[in-house]
Amino acid sequence: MGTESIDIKHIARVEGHGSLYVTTKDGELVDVKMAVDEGARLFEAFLQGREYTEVPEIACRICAICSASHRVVSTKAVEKAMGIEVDQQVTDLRRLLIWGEYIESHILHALYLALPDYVGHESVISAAADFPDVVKIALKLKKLGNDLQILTGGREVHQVTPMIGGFSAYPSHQDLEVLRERLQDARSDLQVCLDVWAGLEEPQFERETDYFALRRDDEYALVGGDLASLSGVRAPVEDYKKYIGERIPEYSFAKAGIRDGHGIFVGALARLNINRDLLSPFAKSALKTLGIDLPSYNTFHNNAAQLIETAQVFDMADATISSLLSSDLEWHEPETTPKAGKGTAMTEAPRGSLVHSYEFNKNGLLKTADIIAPTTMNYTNMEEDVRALFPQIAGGSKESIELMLNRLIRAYDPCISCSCHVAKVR
Amino acid sequence: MQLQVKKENVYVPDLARLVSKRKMSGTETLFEFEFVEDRLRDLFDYRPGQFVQLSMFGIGEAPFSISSTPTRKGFIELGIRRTGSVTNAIHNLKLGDIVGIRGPYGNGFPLEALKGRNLLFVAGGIGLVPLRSLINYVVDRRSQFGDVTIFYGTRNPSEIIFKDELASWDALDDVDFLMTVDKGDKDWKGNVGVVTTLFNKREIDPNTVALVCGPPVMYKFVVDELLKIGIGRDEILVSLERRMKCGVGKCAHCQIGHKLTCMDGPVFSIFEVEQLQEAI
Amino acid sequence: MGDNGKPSVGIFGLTGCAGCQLNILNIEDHLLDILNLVDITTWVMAKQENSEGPWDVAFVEGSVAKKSEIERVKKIREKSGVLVAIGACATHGGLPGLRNFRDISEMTQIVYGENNDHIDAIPIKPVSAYVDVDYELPGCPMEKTEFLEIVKSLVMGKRPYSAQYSVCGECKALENICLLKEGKFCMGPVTQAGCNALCPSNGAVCEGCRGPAPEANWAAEVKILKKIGATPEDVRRKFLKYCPSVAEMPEFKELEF
Amino acid sequence: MCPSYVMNQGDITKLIESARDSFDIFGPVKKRTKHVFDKIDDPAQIEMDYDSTILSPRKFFQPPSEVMMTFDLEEKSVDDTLENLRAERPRLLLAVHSCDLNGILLLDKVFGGEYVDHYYNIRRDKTTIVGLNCLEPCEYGFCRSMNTHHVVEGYDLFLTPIDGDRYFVQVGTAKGEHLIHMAENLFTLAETGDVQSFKNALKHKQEALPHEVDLEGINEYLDLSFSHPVWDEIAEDCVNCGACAMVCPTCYCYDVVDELDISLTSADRTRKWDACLFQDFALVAGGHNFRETPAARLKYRFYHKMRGFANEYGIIGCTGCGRCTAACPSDISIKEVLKRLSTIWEVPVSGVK
Ligand SMILES: Cc1cc2nc3c(=O)[nH]c(=O)nc-3n(C[C@H](O)[C@H](O)[C@H](O)COP(=O)(O)OP(=O)(O)OC[C@H]3O[C@@H](n4cnc5c(N)ncnc54)[C@H](O)[C@@H]3O)c2cc1C
Ligand code: SF4
Ligand code: SF4
Ligand code: SF4
Repeated sequence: MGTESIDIKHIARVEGHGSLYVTTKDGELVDVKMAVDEGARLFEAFLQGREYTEVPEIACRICAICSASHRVVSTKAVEKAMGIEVDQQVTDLRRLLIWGEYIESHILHALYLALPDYVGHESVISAAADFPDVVKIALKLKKLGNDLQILTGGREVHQVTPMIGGFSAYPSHQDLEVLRERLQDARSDLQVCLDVWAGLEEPQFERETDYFALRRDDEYALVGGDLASLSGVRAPVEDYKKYIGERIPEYSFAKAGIRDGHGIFVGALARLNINRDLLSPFAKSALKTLGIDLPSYNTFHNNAAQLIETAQVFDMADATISSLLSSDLEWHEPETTPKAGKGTAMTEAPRGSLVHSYEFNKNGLLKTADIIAPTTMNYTNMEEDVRALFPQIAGGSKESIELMLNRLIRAYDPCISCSCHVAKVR
Repeated sequence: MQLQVKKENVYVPDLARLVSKRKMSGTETLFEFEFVEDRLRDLFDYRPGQFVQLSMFGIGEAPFSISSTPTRKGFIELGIRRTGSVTNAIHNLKLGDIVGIRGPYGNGFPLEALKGRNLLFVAGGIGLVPLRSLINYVVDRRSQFGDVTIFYGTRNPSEIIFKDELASWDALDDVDFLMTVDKGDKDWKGNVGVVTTLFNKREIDPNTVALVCGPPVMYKFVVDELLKIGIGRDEILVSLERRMKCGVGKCAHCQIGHKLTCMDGPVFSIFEVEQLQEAI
Repeated sequence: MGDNGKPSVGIFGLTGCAGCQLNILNIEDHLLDILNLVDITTWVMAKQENSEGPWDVAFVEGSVAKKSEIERVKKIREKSGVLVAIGACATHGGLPGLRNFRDISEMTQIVYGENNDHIDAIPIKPVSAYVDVDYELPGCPMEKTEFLEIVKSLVMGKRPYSAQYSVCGECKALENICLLKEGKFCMGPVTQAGCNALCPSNGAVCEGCRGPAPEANWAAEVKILKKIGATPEDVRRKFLKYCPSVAEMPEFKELEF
Repeated sequence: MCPSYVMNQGDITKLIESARDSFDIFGPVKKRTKHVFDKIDDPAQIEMDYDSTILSPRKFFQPPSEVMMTFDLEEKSVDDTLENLRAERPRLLLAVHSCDLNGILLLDKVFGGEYVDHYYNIRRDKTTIVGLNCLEPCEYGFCRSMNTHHVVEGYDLFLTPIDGDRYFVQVGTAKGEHLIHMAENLFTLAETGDVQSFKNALKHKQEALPHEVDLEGINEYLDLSFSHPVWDEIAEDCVNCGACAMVCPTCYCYDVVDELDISLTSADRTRKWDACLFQDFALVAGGHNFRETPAARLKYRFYHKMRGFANEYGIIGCTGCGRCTAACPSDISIKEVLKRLSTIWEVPVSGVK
């Protein structure tokens, strides 16, 4: 035996470029390094000096997969900094946009990127031949999510309509009705996916860690609310820095989230754990179908959690559309004036908590930006999970170890392009 | 004269089959098509100088002058240079493959007016393709015309097309055929020089109709020579090329000033061309 | 060709947001049809097993933003028959190219603090700055329709259709109210069409993400924008927002703001 | 001659209700700050008192994009779409101003003639047009200068507002008469007093619409200024965006592309609006562009409208609707250009080349 290394260059089926380097000695784990190979883009730096109206448009280009979340949270941070209020219609439209993103992103991740592992395929492309029906349903659901984003945001990736103070265009009542019907019809499709997932076997791997997510008392928190942890933290989002620290691994372009020297976990499983008392009817039944006990400390459950959240979002989207249908949807030009100020907003992107925090001068030009994306927050935790899982799989062949490590990382739904422009070190 | 085979939708092509393919040069091939429907083979009539719109289904449609002569019926020949999507696809056709053809369109050469007249053909490069139709027409109905002279020039010997036919015209007693290349090669024994140099070799009667076709750069020089001889501007006929989408005067791409190349042309007199600013 | 006689395709990401690759996955209605036409042998974002090439067609997303990517894009070029740059980052440098106009080491410091030696950031350039590109699908992100068009065309041996005019042409055909006339700084007049005037159709100005239209009359656009109140700095920023490569163009350098 | 009628202006919504079973109905509706011709689902949407629309009614007869035929690449067969067009519901197009009626008459000439374009003509035949007289000038139009403020044909019914609350209704065709029968109770036969009101309205119109451009000698001054530097000057501001051509009631040029189905087994041949301003409009294989510079293309649009149409069809191809001016991002005004050209007499002109 002796020193051996397992290098997973380019972790596949994730967004962006990441690599995992594991060093072992005599079968024992010595070192784990996850490296983000993505080129550094320096968003927080070049945002400086840009006008407040274009900050969200620029910031959403950090990551396409969560562009809607970035867009909305960035917009909110700007609005907070300038004291801009929006009406219920605008709030609803933003929520609906986010629901669309959830459906699209969760289906993409759970069914296109993670599922192939469970059914012994290298990709959804090869799986399509063996499971054409599931793949077709997945495509249909994903499209539904995208169509919600198109309806509210103008485009499925990097939306065009959201603006500071409102939207540049509103959907019509008729378009909303159509989508509501499609959502209704798609429930059975989602149920098929849940049933399929229920038949899969998740790897047994438990490791309790610090789960963080938003929490509000009136609904399952995906937008709005306080920062909360399963261990009982509850604080206004402005205090995020107290709980989420960052380190800069010298082997990576990305910064890594850290709290008291260990990792934190954000994402679907964290949300489900923290908000498990607020599940909607469809989500409750989904939870039951999948037979997961909450709280769960099995990272691999994150994918199942995504499907449960999809069911949750189906119910929330239905409610939001009802609310929108009862408003006039009469478009009006959002008019805003710049003001000096600071604003921090946090949201739950599909893959976890996302913070944007800005400061503007009196002309509305950005002075400083601090952006922490979910994958950054999860970074340390991923490495810790690798350490914890390793002994469990160490006996297998190199291929099987590699596959399990890949699967573990993929379970996080990491978005590596996102994680490379993270907050300042403190 | 209405030559168009009557049908309801003028834009819908009729199916035609590739029956032969003759490579003429590195980039040009002569394609022979016949209509799939027997009826059309007899019905399809045209005048030299007219063109058809050829469809490569799914790729596009493009205009091509008919190179065959209506005096030899049953098929259509098109000489096509490989330049883009449609022409590439045509070159890739195999015998028996089906294309779409509609037409003929355009005015063609004014056959009635040419009867009994002396004719001088001046062709440059692929410009011979449309002129060939009229040349063969004249050859087939030789008695209806006066003196016939043909000047043909290409850039180099490898670009000479219709070699067999050139030889057959050359062999005719009542046709005066001359050719030249801009630049010869080691095997080339004929004339060297641009096509206008051929004017020094023959005395052309001013009472002649000149039919000119070639690349845009050629026109000016040839026309100057013809005017020097004393041929009237209205008796110098050229065939113009323009971007064309419909062939029937609707899409406006081939509009030059107030004329449509597809309807009023492609054959124009130099007088008309000079009236039309920006024509060549 | 792939094993099955279909053209082999590689999809690659350089520095970017993965949005253009995601937009391929977003072609839900035709994703399976695409797989019938071509054999995707490499696509790290969607596949576990990836070939090392060669590929008949390579689609490259993202800009060249670090030294190692120069070598990488050259390798891809070497092993590919046709190379298609997809998205604004690959075709024009993209929005992150905003950093080109500031001091990189200062910015690295802003983001990563003192401890930043390992950050390998070079001025952002489009793929064509380093290798020959056969086709470009601009836009942030690239248009799904244009992607489909190029796949179909390449398989059929046809030149893909691309509009040789600016966004306004599409915008007007869609009967939108002109935003410039409402005093908003729209880049439509000088931006390459092909997005079906997406932003103006949604009431938002064109930000120019698809890069300059053929023969774009920049001087006239500058004049229009200034007439409705843009400062020279506003205009400059608009022109360069998604297309840092524009800054290198002589026509741009000659432009008076 | 068919008698004339009068109707209450407010009854236009009732007319819409009555016609609904027989037609798809279109008319001017509000789009943010402007108007567009659009489908009228709720009669209250119609705004008879509109200035101009963004696009002209051309879009109804030659839509921005249409599939002309479909090819089955395997069977090698061609299927055109004329049958589908014939099967479409008849349309009723409401409140078309005189300039636009004249525009339609011009398009009729283009799409008729030796080779009939059935795509256009089927739609045209299936459309009933109710014209509307403008008694006040619109923001950008100069119809009186182009003599398009009158119409003698091209409408099925023609409404002229009289007495502030009624329309004087002229019947142009049997189709128009059918429409009257469809909602008989809304129309009453015009009486002498109504005819007088109609005349008053026309007189008011004569006074209200300005005559701004002198077309006397337009052919000559266009011919003589072909090489004039004025074109380069105007081109400096032109962004070649083609907006002017898109909105114009008499621009009709189009591009044709074959669009393959994703399975590559069938393809649509589609035509879409094109514009002579676009770079590749006159580009041919081998890269030769017959109108290489933006200035050449801008100039061509003017010449085709003003000279080309006149030669081909005996009338100028501009109706003075002003849409191109309204649409031009650079505010290039065709009216001003014409005015300017007409003054070129005073400066040395360069002759025909
Ligand atoms: C009246 C007439 C007669 C012609 N006769 C011949 C002939 O006998 N032999 C020959 O080889 N070529 C001829 N041409 C030119 C031929 O039409 C073009 O070479 C052909 O259109 C190129 O199409 P492509 O798709 O291969 O090229 P691309 O460059 O891919 O062209 C795309 C499209 O552009 C248009 N286009 C491009 N070039 C031209 C052009 N020169 N003329 C018209 N439209 C063009 C076509 O609509 C075509 O579909 C003629 C053109 C005209 C107008
Ligand atoms: S809104 Fe923008 S794209 Fe549309 S016509 Fe106006 S300038 Fe052009
Ligand atoms: S309108 Fe402009 S910014 Fe919007 S997608 Fe098109 S090119 Fe990009
Ligand atoms: S050229 Fe302008 S004014 Fe004349 S008809 Fe066309 S759009 Fe109207």
